[in-house]
Amino acid sequence: MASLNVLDFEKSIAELDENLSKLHQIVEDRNNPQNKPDLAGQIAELEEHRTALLSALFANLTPWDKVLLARHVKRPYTLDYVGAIFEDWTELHGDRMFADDGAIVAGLAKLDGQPVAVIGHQKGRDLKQRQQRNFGSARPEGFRKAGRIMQMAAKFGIPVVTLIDTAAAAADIAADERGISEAIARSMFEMATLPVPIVSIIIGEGGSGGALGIAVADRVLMLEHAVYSVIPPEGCAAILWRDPERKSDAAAALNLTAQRALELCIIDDIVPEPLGGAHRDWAESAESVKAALLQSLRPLTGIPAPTLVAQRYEKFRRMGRFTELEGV
Amino acid sequence: MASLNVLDFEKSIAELDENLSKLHQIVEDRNNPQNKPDLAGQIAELEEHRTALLSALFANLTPWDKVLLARHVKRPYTLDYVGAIFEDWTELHGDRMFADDGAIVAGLAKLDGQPVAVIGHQKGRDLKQRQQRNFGSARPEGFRKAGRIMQMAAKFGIPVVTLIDTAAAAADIAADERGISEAIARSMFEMATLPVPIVSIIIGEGGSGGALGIAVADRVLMLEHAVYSVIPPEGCAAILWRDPERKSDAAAALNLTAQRALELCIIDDIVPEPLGGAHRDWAESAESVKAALLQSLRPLTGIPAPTLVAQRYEKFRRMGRFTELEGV
Amino acid sequence: MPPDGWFRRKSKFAPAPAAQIVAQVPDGVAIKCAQCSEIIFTKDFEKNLKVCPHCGSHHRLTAAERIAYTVDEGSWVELFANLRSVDPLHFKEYDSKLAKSVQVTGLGDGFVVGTAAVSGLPLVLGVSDFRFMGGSMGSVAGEKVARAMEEGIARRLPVVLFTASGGARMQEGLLSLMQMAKTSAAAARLAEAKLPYIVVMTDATMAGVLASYASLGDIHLAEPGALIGFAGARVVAQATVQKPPEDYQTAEWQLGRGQIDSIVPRRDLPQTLATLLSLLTGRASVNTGGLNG
Amino acid sequence: MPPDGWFRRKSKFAPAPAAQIVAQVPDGVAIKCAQCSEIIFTKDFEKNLKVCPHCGSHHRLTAAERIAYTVDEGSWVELFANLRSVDPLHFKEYDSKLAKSVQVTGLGDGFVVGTAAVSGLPLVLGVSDFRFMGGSMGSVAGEKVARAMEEGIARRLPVVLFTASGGARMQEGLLSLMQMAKTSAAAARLAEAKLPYIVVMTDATMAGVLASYASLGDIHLAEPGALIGFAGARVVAQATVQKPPEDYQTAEWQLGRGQIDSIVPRRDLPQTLATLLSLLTGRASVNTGGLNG
Ligand SMILES: [Zn+2]
Ligand SMILES: [Zn+2]
Repeated sequence: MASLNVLDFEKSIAELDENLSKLHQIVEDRNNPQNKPDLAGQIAELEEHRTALLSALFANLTPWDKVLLARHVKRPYTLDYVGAIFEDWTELHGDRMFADDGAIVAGLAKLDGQPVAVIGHQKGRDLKQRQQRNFGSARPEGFRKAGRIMQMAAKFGIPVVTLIDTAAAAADIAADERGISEAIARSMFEMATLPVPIVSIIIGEGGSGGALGIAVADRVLMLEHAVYSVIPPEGCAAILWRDPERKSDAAAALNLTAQRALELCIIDDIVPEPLGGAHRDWAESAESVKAALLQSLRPLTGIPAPTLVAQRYEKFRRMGRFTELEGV
Repeated sequence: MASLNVLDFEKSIAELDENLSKLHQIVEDRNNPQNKPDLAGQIAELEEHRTALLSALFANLTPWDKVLLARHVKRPYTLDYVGAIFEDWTELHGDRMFADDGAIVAGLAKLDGQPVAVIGHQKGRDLKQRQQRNFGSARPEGFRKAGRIMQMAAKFGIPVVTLIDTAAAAADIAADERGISEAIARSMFEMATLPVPIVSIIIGEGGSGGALGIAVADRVLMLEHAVYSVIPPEGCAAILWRDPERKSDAAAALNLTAQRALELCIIDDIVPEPLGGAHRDWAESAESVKAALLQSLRPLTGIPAPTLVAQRYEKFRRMGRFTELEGV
Repeated sequence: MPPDGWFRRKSKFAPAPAAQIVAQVPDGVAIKCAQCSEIIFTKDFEKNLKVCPHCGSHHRLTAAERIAYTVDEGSWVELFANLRSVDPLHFKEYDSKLAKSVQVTGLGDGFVVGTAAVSGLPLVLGVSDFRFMGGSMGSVAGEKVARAMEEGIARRLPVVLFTASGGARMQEGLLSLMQMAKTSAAAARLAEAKLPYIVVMTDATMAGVLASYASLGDIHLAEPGALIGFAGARVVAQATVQKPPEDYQTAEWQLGRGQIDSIVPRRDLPQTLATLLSLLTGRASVNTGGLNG
Repeated sequence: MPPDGWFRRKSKFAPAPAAQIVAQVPDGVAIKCAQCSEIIFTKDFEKNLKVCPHCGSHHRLTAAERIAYTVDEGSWVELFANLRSVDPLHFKEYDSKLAKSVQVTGLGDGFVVGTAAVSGLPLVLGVSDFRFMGGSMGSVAGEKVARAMEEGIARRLPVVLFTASGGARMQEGLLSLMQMAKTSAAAARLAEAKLPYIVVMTDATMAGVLASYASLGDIHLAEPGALIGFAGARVVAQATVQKPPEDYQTAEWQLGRGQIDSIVPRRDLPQTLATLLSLLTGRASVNTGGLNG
């Protein structure tokens, strides 16, 4: 782990990691095969300490810590999962009307030998990628591409998997000009009646309509440290306290963690991350996501389409909390 | 009829019209009620002569004359017919994605008390209108608006009427950028299976894909002097003879008249125009078109949708001329 | 999904919220139009359906005014009036804001649903009241929109919704966000039932509401000058380098962007709705006399 | 709908038509790439599937070459080979042009249809040969496209069409134009039957063909550098003030405009098709060995 991209609360871990890596370096030094010091005991001790520290730290993350983890630049992105989880990935481009939006990737692939359509937000890791991907903020074309691929999946009876990782949908004038609102609404509208199984997993940021726009699914999963929110904490703080810096308080108020989302019956399950977060072990993260996808898809396969669609409707129909007065 | 906008072959008629109008002026001169000359005989004679001349002229129009008539700036355009034929016309705008294309108008209205969806190319009569309407050359948004309204009509079981009057679809870079080809193809694709009756009438120019894009109908009609062509005569002449001025020869070669289109089984019927062309009597033209629409729609109403769609498929499926060799 | 108070308005195009109309003359005899600053006698203002007689600005209506201006007299029957918001997240000041909105508006919540008739044509009608926390969509508004559509399906009636909302209601967190999915799914059901769904966008229709049920109508009408857009001015400014055009996020701008079928002045809305309902259902309308006949 | 000879090509992006490759060296030992002007030994050119080893330009293929490069050896069975164009309008020089095209290509018409397999996966395949009057779509091409789709429906097979055409065939007038409707209607039937339809756009795919069956695939692939657009350069120049971008109407430009799913180099096409057919049908492909295995 580079010393860049280390979150504040991760600093003690980073120091331990550095020490550990020094010890490993000494042990593995090939120029000094004879005089190899026996550091096994020291290493084991340090690793034990590291595990304990990580466990303690990650057992007490604040909602704002989770926001930072969800946005972590080393966190695996959609295409990282796609490469690790699926076979025969074939990316498909374009909305057939105006453009190909790099902020949403879509394509066909196989999951454990079975065809699936895969759609997900894609962030960029370096500046160039970020610009090309619009920081993962989808434009109307992205939602329309997603819709096209979902309709294709429906036509051929192929289940759909979506991976959610976006701060928000594009909110610039150009996106508005080309109907970003309509594109999000239409995507939810079509997903609501799509006659094939849909599983969505929030792998990082689940940013309001930009996230929900491709997350109207039969099963909605969240990675352990992902977040899902109606508004970014910064925006919420700006409105509540006229102070975007109070984002940490806002994050707490918004109940945006996977744990709260599950309690509120917004999501169906939490997918465990490696100790210390998904960014520490991409392979283990991918294994975890793959297992969760398979487990979620399996019971959906074989359900007749009308039943599936009716259940999906009921699922979202039930969401919300209110009271009904008597005698009014 | 102003002396502007008079086609060459109409000049003799224009002269007669001028003389007639002078005679009428003398008769109607209110300042001279006492001394009114009896010109009734002269007028009747002139009018008879005019009718004979018109009949003779219009019985021998060349294909190029028809092209000029079809493009006549005084010829009634789609909205002129809409205003005269339908009740409760409610124009609906926009493709719900990018823009509202003025080159195609669309809306709902009643024809003889029955709801219909009405879609048509709209040319402009003055410079400002022409720019706003893009000279009747539809952009992708126009076809997508048309498609949206047709899908709405299908949803509510409302028949569709399209009025065709375009030199061609927009062929500029911007139209290409936004998928003009896809938009035309998609429109035909969707019309092919639209589960409601569709009647199209070519009221002026039927310019290649831009026209056919909204003319995949159960019944395709053409006004007597309208034209329908795979390529504009000028373009054809440019290719054949490298000389756009030989457009008259090209018009003949292309077989673009209503009479030839009927013989080739491309259209179902020819709708008569007033003597001397639709531009001489808008009201009579509208009556003629209205009667033709009603006559065409009536037998289609009540046909079950699958039968209707199957018949429409067979209609276009049969089009084309070729031979099948034996023993190959 | 920003709530009320989030939207900057262009002076030239967007009308001012009704709340900004300041009574300038004692005893409520007259008011001052916040758009053109002209003085309007209250009785002229009311007679003119709260459209400024000087500048044509369409000032916001309460849900009750909207219903009165739209439906046949005596035809309105409210439904689901007993739904009330709760505070599931114990969100800062939500309770007090709710209480204040109830007090100011006299409504149980900001979205009102009922059955009614326009020129004799029956329909399910839903109206959002912008005064109630900026018309924001929480669990109750989402529930009422969904019920309006289900009522349409059950009674085989067209559904007409008047939108006016800043977006999702932040104070209910994800529960609010999910109302976007819920209402969109309900709209999909209504569409499958082949029943007409007409949206009338009024000032302002934004964010989570525009990005869900407001953009899914068979027909989209809008009042002149209504503010209609995805993100508030602040968010747009952050995301965009260039300056927005003068008429950005007005109904007129959205018409040009293909999102709206027709902009209809307030006085013509009942007749336009009647014509469209007649065209889409094949039923004949009747002249019911009075204001909207 | 302009025919062949109508399209100006950009030197940087579009490959030259095979016909323009001039043999520079006697006895056909080598040719000169019309794109980069480098000399290519004929046997290298053939081995490289007629892709220039110097500049990567994908030169046009005959229908026979395309089929040989694409399908499993021995799997090709041609259908409808007995269809021949007639001259219904007695159009200037059409007869002689047809005769010349038949002579040059050895084909009955410019569009070839058959059944075949790719990596063991069965399909209906159609290929346009640009040498035959610029691949223009007359009654025969339209009929064969429609029959290819109907064959797919009858046999429950996916349909893959390689397009290469200047557009509708002017010499058959309206009969040509109607092939746009006919092929689009056939594509609609294929879609209703829920059978995969893959279009592979090759140089050039224009006008009436692009505006009908070529734009209606579930998946659109394209060869690198292929010219793909609505109108020919002359028409575009008349209709547009600004200068087209350097890569205007190339496959790469169309990819950016959202019209193409993927640009696939010629050598990879069989594998890509096999993967897509397997994904869309759920059938497993098999390694059939050889060039395309
Ligand atoms: Zn005013
Ligand atoms: Zn080369």
